[in-house]
Amino acid sequence: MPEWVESIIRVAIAIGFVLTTVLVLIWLERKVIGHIQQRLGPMRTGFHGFLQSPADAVKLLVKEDIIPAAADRWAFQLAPALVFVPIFLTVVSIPFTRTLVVRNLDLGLFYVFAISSISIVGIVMAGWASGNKYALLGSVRAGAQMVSYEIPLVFSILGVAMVAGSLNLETIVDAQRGLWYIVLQPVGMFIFLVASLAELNRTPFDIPVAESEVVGGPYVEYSGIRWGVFFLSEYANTFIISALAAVVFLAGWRGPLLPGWLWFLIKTYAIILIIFWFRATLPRLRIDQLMTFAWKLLLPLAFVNLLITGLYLVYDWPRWILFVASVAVLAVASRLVYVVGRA
Amino acid sequence: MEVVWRESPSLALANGHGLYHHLPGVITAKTDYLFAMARKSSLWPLTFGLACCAIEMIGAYMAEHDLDRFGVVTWPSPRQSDVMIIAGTAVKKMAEPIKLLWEQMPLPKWAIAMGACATDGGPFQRSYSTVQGADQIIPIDVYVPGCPPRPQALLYGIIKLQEKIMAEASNRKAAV
Amino acid sequence: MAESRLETVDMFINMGPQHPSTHGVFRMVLTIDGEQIVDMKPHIGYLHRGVEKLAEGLRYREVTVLLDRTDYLAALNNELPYVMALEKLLDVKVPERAEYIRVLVCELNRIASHLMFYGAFGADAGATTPFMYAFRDREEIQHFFEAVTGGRLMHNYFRVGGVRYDLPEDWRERLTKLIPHLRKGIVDCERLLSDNEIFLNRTIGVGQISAADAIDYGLTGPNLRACGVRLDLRRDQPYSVYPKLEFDVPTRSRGDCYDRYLLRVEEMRQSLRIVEQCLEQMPDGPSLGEVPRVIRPKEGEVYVGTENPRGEYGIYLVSRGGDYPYRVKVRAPSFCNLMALNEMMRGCYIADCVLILGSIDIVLGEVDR
Amino acid sequence: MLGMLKGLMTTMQSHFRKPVTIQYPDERPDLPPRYAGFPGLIWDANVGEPFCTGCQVCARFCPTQCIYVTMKDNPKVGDGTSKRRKIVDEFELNVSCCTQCAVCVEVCNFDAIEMTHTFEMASYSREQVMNLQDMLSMKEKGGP
Repeated sequence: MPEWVESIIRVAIAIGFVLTTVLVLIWLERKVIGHIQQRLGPMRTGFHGFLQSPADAVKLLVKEDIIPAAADRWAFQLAPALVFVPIFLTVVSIPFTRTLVVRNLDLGLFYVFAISSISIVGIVMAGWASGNKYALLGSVRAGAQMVSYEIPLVFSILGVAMVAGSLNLETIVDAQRGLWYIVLQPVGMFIFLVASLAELNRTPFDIPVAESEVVGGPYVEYSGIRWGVFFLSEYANTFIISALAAVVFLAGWRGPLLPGWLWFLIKTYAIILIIFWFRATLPRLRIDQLMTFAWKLLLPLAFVNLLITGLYLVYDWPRWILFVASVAVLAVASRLVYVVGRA
Repeated sequence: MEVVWRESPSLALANGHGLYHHLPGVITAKTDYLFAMARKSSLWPLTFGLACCAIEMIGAYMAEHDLDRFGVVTWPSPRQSDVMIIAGTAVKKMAEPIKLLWEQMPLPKWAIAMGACATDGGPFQRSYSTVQGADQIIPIDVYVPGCPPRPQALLYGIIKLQEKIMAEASNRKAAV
Repeated sequence: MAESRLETVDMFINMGPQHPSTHGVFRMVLTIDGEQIVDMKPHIGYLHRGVEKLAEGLRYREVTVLLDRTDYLAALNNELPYVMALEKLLDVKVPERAEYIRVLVCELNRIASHLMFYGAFGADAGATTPFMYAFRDREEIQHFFEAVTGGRLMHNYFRVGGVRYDLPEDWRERLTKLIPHLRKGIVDCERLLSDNEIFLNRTIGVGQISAADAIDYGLTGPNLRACGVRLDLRRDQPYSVYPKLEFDVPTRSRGDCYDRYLLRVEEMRQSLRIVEQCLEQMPDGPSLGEVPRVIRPKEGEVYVGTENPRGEYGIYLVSRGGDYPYRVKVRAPSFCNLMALNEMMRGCYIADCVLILGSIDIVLGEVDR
Repeated sequence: MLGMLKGLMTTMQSHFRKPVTIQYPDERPDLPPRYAGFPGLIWDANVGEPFCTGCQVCARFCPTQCIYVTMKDNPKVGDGTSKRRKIVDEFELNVSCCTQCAVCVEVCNFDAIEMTHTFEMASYSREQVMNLQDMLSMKEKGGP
């Protein structure tokens, strides 16, 4: 088989997998949040509502597609694609197992962050093109939020790259033989999760799409499948960020007994469930508090983490020192959350 | 009681353009059925309460009745919703916004009038400022009487609406 | 080179009448500078149903049907001042058991109303689960109401000279089951929000109003008590059997969103205390006194104000003889509380304005009537 | 952070509690005897006619005027089987504007009308008028 045919097959499988995952995730979220709220979630479409998300998808497909008169036609139509494509491009370099990967890039980590931050353009475009004030407000919020959180996100992952000595995701997983990086880099993991929640527009950082404030933010004027694409990319993004966290901090497919892909899925879904759990519990921050949190707390914290990791590498400290130092930093930071937040 | 319904004009419109007329009848009938199944299982109402009935409508979304079981979840924007549940009194000042919201919803769309006020004025029938029934403003598919109807009554109304959606699909199938 | 100056223009945002967090059909026209609110103009009247005018065309007995629907979250609390006013006009004596039943259901309704506030406030703050938990407990109260009055939301239960039905036979079992359930529910609610740092950051110091301003604007109820003014008609203008019952009137000092929220949670506890006392002290006897079959009060006018979950709900009733009331004027607490909205909102963020509106807990049915 | 953890623990705990949902079309709600659904007429089984004499008190006192009643001479009076001299001829209830306030039950002098447990009255048309037969069968429709 020529190489290009193989690549196409791999890409098709990866995209198909992500699309199915998204359908499962939407169903899972409704079920999990339902049970947290002591109700049942979808029950009547298929067994325990299993066909709920396919039904939603088909319905959105055959729904009328409205382009408002006040909208900028071109930008309005282009925006969903601009959100959707980068997210699927990132799938390319996520290793599910050592062999189950579309293309193992040497700069895999760099590639993922570089590509996924493009999607913000689509969101801002959607908000601006809609010709709606709520959409505009939402997209301005989204822009501000994504730009600020991109920085701590990248810095948090830099510590891992330093310890592993590579940006290749496969090498990073291999380097976690015996010891997962969640132990060596708890601060990194914490910042990564918090910042990625903000990247994903999820509670408690769902400010751009806040239902009770800006009525769905940038997507307020979208209907039918165009809106469905936004919805889909949001969940695809959730999956990819969780998968990335599983690869970088939880040693991806590594684990005893069970096959690699299963370990990978278990770890990914554990992180996804935590995200759902947060969503069902926490209220939302205000935009200025969000900025304060990013610039005054997360960013310095990421720098401290980098500093400690650097010292550890330069002076060749034993591993436990890195662990203890990181935990100490986290403890101080958790106190600071309160102090800085009130300021 | 005799059951009479009129086909939702919105549905006819939504199916009446594009490829639909060029496909053989067998295929359209099958797809109609599939689409109707999908539509009835994911009726997304607009977050929109007018008066007292809104409380019972909210109650229907909550844990004890859980409309989510039917795939019904609310969306704040009319662009993403399929059903408008008019829960409460539509007064004359509100009539214009209701109409606007209805027109902003994409096809196919349905409307449920919940409560006596939305059905035909109810306790405020003789008032100078209310619209005597929401069907004076927009076409209503299912009327749920009661003042206010208990959440289960609304659930029954939604089941009725699902039946209607399926019946419309099979009516068309019979016509083919 | 001439410096190009960017011109900034204030943006107008129209919030409502259909907006997920305007608690009904309320419309605010916000003038915003970035995310900050420069000015706010409220528009009401989207639920003006002409209750007061309609009441003039109904017999005395039927008016409660309409009053139920003014403040639809606390229907029983609205019936109370009306029947009390009518009793004053007719000089009817109410049996003690009836008074206790009234207080019992009114306090339960207060809890139901505050639970609704709690849920909606949580939803405004962006948390979805409080709403579900609040309604889980509210539903239990409604089951009790169903057994007592026959209605879930609209009761039409109070009558001149007493209440319509006596309590059902199994009310003690139902109530003894309900009280611990509610107690646990309130603890759940508190654990979810009251200490949450995000919630604290969102609400403390937001929408602050001083006690003097609050009095000037005519605020009543929890909104006033949150500013530190200890005014509760149940205690200061005692009516019904409240003097015989023991309860505290909680106050807070800051007068911001958080205080208004905490105060209502505390009030739920106090109401539960009253309910428990009613359960213990419930006397035997008739539940409906001697009432003339045809209600035809003598000429006169009377004002009765009672403590609604939202503040002072007053009925001004004028009779010119005959079967129909000449005038039924409602003093609506939400309407008066809404006056202070502009004062609270100036200078805050859009996200705050949603919270502030939620925290003063308006019911549009009563604002517009 | 502690406050947030408290909240997280609360939601986690309730995740493992039993859902409180009543699955409505499959499970019926447990309605207390006093629950006021829509009104229905009561059948006097001893005589074989409704209790209602068509006296129109309910029609007069109904706040929304959704009741229409007429009376006629009772044919059974002649043969001595019934003591009611007048009996209901037509009874119409406009369901769509009934407010379930139970004023009609309260004012009825013959205890001929009561609030049944029927609440499933959703329909596709606005004019939903119950005639005498419907009113008499309300009770069977929705339970006691």
